[in-house]
Amino acid sequence: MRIRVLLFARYAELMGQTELGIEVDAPATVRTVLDTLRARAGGAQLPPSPMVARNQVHAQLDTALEDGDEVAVLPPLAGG
Amino acid sequence: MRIRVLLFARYAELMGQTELGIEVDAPATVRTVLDTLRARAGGAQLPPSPMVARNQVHAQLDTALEDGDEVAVLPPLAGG
Amino acid sequence: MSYLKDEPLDVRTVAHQVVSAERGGVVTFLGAVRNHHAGRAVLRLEYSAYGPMADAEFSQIIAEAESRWPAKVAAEHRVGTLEVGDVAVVVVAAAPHRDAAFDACRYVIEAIKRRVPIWKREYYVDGTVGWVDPTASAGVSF
Amino acid sequence: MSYLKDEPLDVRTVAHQVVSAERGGVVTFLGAVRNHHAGRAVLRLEYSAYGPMADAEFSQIIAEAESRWPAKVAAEHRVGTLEVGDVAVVVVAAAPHRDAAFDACRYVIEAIKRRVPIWKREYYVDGTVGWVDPTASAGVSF
Repeated sequence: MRIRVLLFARYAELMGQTELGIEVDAPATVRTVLDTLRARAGGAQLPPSPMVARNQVHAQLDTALEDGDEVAVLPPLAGG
Repeated sequence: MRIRVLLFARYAELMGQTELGIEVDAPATVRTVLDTLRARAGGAQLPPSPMVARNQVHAQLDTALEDGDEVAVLPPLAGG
Repeated sequence: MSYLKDEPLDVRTVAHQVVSAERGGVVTFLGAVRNHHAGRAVLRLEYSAYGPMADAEFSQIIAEAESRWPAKVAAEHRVGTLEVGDVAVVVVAAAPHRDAAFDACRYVIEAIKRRVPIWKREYYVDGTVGWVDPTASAGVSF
Repeated sequence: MSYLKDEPLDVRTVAHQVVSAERGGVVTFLGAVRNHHAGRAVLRLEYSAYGPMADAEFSQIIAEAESRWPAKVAAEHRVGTLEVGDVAVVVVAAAPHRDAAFDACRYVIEAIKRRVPIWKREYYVDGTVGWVDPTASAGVSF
């Protein structure tokens, strides 16, 4: 299934891009996406358990995904 | 000894004045001043233990007074 | 200089006394005249104060807050006649971090209410007039 | 309408969204860019955000505060380039009584920091650049 991945701030720098589409086999979780990213250039520097969101809502590593989902990998928040 | 008494807000209304000079015998406390006020017109309506200040500092009923002191009788505070 | 003002308070003037490039967290408390109190519709009110003691208490309270937290605090209280919506009190606390700013601001407004000799006379829409009395069950004495 | 603004924040505009004649207690938190962080002198900084999620979180956080306290809350966060002293975030909570205003304001700023996807890149006077990272012991990642 197809997942839209968003990268921000330091993680976008590490991987040299802010957005990418990836294909993962069902059933997939957020962890599946992160494992896929870690195999890409720069992805090895992602932390073991980054903050993540699925479809703009905070999620966990074991949150299940559906085809067409948007997964965002969020560096440590620094708003406020 | 001579004490300058200040009355405010509702207490000034009760007694019909905002300031008066009274004579009390030494040794005197704030309580002595209040007892003197209670004998004056309107003074009977003062509460048993009003908030008081001696020389612009919060005081107690048994705070000792000296000649020339200023005693203020403070209705319930309502600032802020 | 007095903490009591007989003209409209300006929050920015108060804030400028304490804000700086080192103090990035700024907490402001602003108390405005409400349109209801003790079940009555309020038309306007009058604040009076024991001026010299009020200033001494303000100064003492702010010194206490500044010694307890790494914060700078400024405050002003209006006296005289106020209409509904007018600002009666402003407290601004600025600190390098927000916790100290929140704690110092709250400390100061609580202490103002408890210790500063200020009184409030309310004029109601029904024509009655009362002295606000937080110690009375009705909240007001006539 | 977004909670994110790429131009200077105006506290009064935010306050006007929540202040009313029934709500006499108004607590404002204002976070400004400090001139130092992590032991370095800060020149300027850039806030970036995951816009749609940030707006959804802001909206959710404010709804939580308004359901928990009898308060109305408004907030804005700046994005883009900010200089030292510029206001990065404003939270205003208005309530009939001050306790609810203080509690709601503090709840919202704490939740913003914990949950809203916003990032801060700092440009230091010494020429270095870092990502602010509250989870790192140094407070910054390069």
